[in-house]
Parts: sequence; C-alpha cells; structure tokens
Amino acid sequence: MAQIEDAKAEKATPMDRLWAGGDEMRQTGDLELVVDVAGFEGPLDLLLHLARNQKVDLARISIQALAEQYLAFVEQVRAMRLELAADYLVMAAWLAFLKSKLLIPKQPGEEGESGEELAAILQFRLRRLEAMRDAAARLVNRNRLGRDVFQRGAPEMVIVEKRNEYSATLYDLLTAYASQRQRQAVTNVEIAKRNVWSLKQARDLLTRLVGSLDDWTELDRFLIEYLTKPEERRAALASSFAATLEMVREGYLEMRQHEAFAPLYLRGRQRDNKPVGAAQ
Amino acid sequence: MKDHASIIPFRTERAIEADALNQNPAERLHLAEAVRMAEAIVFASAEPVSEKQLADRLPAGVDIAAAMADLQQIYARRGVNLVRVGDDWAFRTAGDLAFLMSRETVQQKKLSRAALEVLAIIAYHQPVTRAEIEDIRGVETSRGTLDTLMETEWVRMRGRRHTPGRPVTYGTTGRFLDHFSLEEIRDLPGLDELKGAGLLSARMPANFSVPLPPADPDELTEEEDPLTDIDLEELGLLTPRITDD
Amino acid sequence: MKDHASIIPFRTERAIEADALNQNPAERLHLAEAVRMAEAIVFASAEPVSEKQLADRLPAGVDIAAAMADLQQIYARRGVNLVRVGDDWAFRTAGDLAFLMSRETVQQKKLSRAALEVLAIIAYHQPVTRAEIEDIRGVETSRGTLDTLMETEWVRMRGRRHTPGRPVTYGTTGRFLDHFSLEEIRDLPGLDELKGAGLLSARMPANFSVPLPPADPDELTEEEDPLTDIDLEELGLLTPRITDD
Repeated sequence: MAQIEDAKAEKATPMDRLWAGGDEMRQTGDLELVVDVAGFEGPLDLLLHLARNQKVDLARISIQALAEQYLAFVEQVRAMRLELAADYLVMAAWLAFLKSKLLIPKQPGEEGESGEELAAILQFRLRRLEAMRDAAARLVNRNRLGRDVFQRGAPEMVIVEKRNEYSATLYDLLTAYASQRQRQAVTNVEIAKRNVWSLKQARDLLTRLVGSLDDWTELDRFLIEYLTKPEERRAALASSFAATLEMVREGYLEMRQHEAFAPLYLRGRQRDNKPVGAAQ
Repeated sequence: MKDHASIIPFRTERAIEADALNQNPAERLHLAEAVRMAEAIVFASAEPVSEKQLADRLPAGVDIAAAMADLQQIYARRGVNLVRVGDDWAFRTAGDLAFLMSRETVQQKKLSRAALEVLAIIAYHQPVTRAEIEDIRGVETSRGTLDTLMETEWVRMRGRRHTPGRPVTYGTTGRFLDHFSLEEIRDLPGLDELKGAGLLSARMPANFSVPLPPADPDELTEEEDPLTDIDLEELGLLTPRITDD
Repeated sequence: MKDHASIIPFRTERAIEADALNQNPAERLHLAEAVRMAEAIVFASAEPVSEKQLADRLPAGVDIAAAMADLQQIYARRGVNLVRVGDDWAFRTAGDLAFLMSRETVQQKKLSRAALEVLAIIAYHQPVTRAEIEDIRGVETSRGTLDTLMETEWVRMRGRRHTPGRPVTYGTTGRFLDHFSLEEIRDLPGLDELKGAGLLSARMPANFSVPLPPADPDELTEEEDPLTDIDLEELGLLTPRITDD
C-alpha cells in the first residue's frame, strides 16, 4: 500500500521528498483522505489536519468533535479493508477512551487524569506540533546562506608555513659532548692504530722515494723527516721493512746490511743485476 | 566625474569625531589599524572566523570586541555586512539584496517535510533526545531523517541526558546559525512567545490554558445517554488495545 | 520577510546633500544602490567579475564605470581593496596586510642525541669538516643530522678548507650563543671545568684534550676559504643562475 511504498522511498532517497510538499492543500473529502493517508506524518499529524479543518483556533477546538472525526475516519478506512499502521489504531483506541472519559465526570477518588485533563494534554500536543511546524516554515523562509545571502566567493587562503623549533639546554649539550668524547677516549686503541702505517702505505711511499735512487741509502733516512713522534717511527719502520722485503723479492729493490742491528741500506734495482733476493 | 566617490565614507565623520572624544589619538589609531586587520582576516575567509582566531593574529592587547563592533557598524549599510554567528564573525552579502543574488543559487538539497520539522524541533527544544522529538511529532523518526540533518552539519549530537538509558541529546551547530542568518539561538523567530506559551515544554505545563469546559461538564446533552462501565468494557475502551479484524 | 522594496540607503545625509549640487537626488540614490549591488556581486563571485557581467545584473541605465570607481574609492584605504584583474573586478586583501595571509605554525622538537653530539663537536672543534666530526665520533654522521642542525640555525657553513677536496667547514652562529646563553664561544667549559662538573671522568688519558674554540668564530682561519656563490650552488644552497646569452 501507498504508505509502505512511501516509507521505502523515504529511506532510499530521503532528499527527494520536498519539505515544500507540506504546503500543498491536503484533500479533505473522505475518499481522498483515505487515499492520502500516506501523506500524514503519523496520527498526531492527521489529528492536526482534522483540527485545522474545524477552522477555529486550536485553543478553542472541540476535542470531542475531533475524536469523533478521527474515529469516523478510521472506521471508513477499515470499511474499505485498507490496513492502517498500528499507531493510527492506538490513537483511535485512545481517542475512544478519551471520548468516554469526557462523557463521564470524574468520580471522587478515581485514579488517573480526568477527561478534561486528557483533552488538555492532547490539545497541548497538537498546539506544540503546530507551533513547530510554523517555526519550521518561518525558519526555511529566512535569508539562507547560499540562496539569499552569500559568503565570499573567492576566499583568500591563509598559507600555513610549518616550522620546527628546537630546544636544548647547555647541560644537554655538554653532557652529550663529554660522554661522547669519553666513550671514544676509552675505546682509544683505534687512535694508536691509526698511526700504524699499513703495508700498502709504506710500499707506496717507498716506491715513490726509492724508485729513482741508484746509491745505497739508509732506510731510516727516508723516514726520519716524516716521522716526528717516536711511536710512529717504530711502526713506520716495521711496515717499511716488511714492504722493503716484499719489493726486494719482486725485484724492484736491492738491500744490504753489514751485521745484525746495523743500518739497512737500500737502492733501486740495478739493470745488470738479476732480480734475486741478494741480501738474504 | 568621480568626485562623488570621495563622499561616501564607510562611517560618517561625525561618528569618528565622537569616538575621538573618548579615546586618545594613539589608542584610536591602534584600534583603527586592528579594525583593518580584522577586516582583512574575516573578509579573506568564506567560513566564520572565531574571536580566538582573531586574537591569535591581531596585535596583543587589541580589544577584539570593540574592533568588531566598529567594523560591524562600518559595514552596517553596505552591500556586504559583517555578521555575528555565535562567537564567530563572517562577511555575508546584505540580506536585502537577496533578490539580486538568488540567481547565483546553486540547486540546494531540499529537506523533506519530516526533516525540516525535526530540525525545527531540535533548534527550539535543544538539547532534545530522539524520544522527545518523537513525542512532539507523535511518530517515529526514521534513522535517515536524523542522518540527513547530521549530514547538513546543521545538527550535532550534544551529549547524553542524565536519565536512565542515557539518551543522546541533539542540538544545532554554528553552521545552522550561519545558514539561517541567525546570530545566536535566541534569535530563532518566535522563540520567546513559544516559550511564554509553554509550547517548548516536554510536558504540558501546569499553567497551560486548558480548553474551556462546557458550561456544566457534568450535564449530558440531550443526545447522550450515560455510559456504564459495562458499555466501556464492551467497547474495549477501558484498556486501550489494538483491535484488528 | 524579504522586503526588497525598502533598501536602506547607506550614504550619509551630508553626502547626499553635497551631491545634490551635481546630480539630482534620485539619480544619486540610484547610483548608490547600484554600488551596493556591485559590491555584493563581486564579493560573492568566485571569479573576478567583468563590467559586462555587472551590467547584466544591475538595473538598466546604471553607469557601471562610475559605480566601480566609487566602490574602489570606498575600499581604497580599507583592509580589503577592490582591484582590477585584467578587465575584471575583484576584492583582495590590502597589500600592506599580506602578512596576515600567511601564518607560521611552530612545532617544538627536541634534538636527537646524535644531533646534540654533532652540535657540541661543531661548537668545540670549529671550524670542523664533516670528516673530522666523523673522526671524533667514530661513526658516520647522517645527512639528516646536519640538515636538522642547519634548520636550528645554530650551525652554519663557514667556508672551505684548503685541503684536497676542499671540504666545507662548519661552525656555530650567533643564534647558538643566544640559545645557550653564552656571551662568546670561549665561554664553553674547558677540560678542567667539564671534569669539575663531573661530566668527564677525572682519569682521562693524558693525551685527552678539549679544544679551545676560536676567539672570534665569525672570522675565517688561515686554512679556510670563504664560500662563494659557486660553492653555494654546488652545495645546493643557491639555485643555479640561468645564464642567458
């Protein structure tokens, strides 16, 4: 039936129903009422509609007449074998109850509200709903943003520049420095190692220095001008000696020593000599 | 040719003179510059700008409220007005030029009658729970209706009521105010009258004007017979229940 | 509700009087109204508005050029100005307030342990190259760490060392002194003071030393060359000049 379809339609596309639809005059003829029941937002809305048809101020409306009209409407719908939603039937029952209460004056000691009190509550609810409906109409007819009133069409963007601000205390700085230096100093073996000449370094140096020498020369003399610190000198001598031996074996150098611990003499390989380890 | 331009000041000389009586010139200049800055900031933004945002960007010690009051007065009769939206400020085209502007209208989403009614109830009754909305309308509110309203960003969940079940309460947003050209909720049309009439209460107030009872409510009309308890029972009306055929 | 009939005039009485000398009041009111309309239209438009577009929407017979000249004059000294964009009109923030349109957000950050170490080494050992820093620390220094330190503006590139490869030398800045409340770089505590403060062990190797930074850290040492524009380009700190012949 229409009401159910309508409810579905509302769920599927809630936007499609225009609020403006409320302004259309609802049919008041009995038959049309039946057909148009789906247009009501529940029984209170139907009652409000019926009340308006009494063409008097809601404050002066005859609740009894209203109840009768509503009940008559429900009867008609049922006579046509159309189903009514449960809320409508609950309202019908309540109105029938109200009607009976209005007929019988409240007995002394009787529990609950009198018929007049119930009628007043119904009237309050109808007036409150009507007030909200009027308010909605007034609201929607105000100057509305994007329809009557406009915002700046070309807003100017605020450019946000992100900047980091760092903080550190002098204590942080000094702690970091001291502990770092101390750590390095304690694992200081590397510093000594750094001054050890590698075999390769020694060999490169010797190649450069000795390559063009024809006369016997003391090894120490090559190195002494480079090496100021005693510990470096020792390391350099060791590497150089090892490198020298290697170069002699390969035939680039000749080497001689008169006795143990005597100075070592080197010279470049002589052309006529055979590349043999002569001094061994 | 264009000399007439110079004689359309934003404010009358007289107004500035009057101000000068109350403030020393340096202070006055300081405020005038702050007004220019606030003007630039709010003008640049499509969205309302809060006083807090203004305070963050204007020189320290500026009386924001005074600056904005000045600016509002300056723009009061221009084609663009400075409007207050809750605690925020925005420039909007003047309301009386709506006839001119409406051709710019982009097709707006239209709210269903139900949604509009719910919106009005939330606006006038806030904070209000869903059950209270349903009580006022006498019908269930579909989930979709509230969702639609939340989507427009005119309605928000405010909190929960201190009652059993702790129901969520709904209220309106700054966007709602902005959209309907309201400075604050108290500016809702007819709010005071509705409140005075007791129509914004959840329950019928004690002083609510009760319909005039018949001259003698105890007396039945000629067309009536008194009902007995047995009648009522037969009619099934003593305990209202749903009768289905 | 939308009573457009009663558009409020925004000109002062005096202005209208003055104008009456040149124009008849009705004509003048007509133009003033057109100015308000143009103001609202330009304000609400997403794009600059052409005079043709304005002519299409303003009442027939309005002198658009005069109206816009009026409007431009009105906004001339405000926080927002009416400006010509090509042949069109638009509102823009006044040039002298452009600074309001950009905002800095500052994020507080702590320096990493590695960054602190590198910073301290630069402070004590300046002028120092990256390779030397790595030597002292015994680990490689990530590019990011130096970048971060440059971002703090506590560290700067000083020059280039006279050694093969011409490595860049680093040193501290005036901001560094400010931040750490040092009057001069030589106020950094020396070996004995560090030991006294318990930051260094009393039993450090005999050859352990803490260098004394140069008296004037701004002055280049003999081993340093100043940075040239070409150096800065190489370091990616200057965008290469496009030489066109």
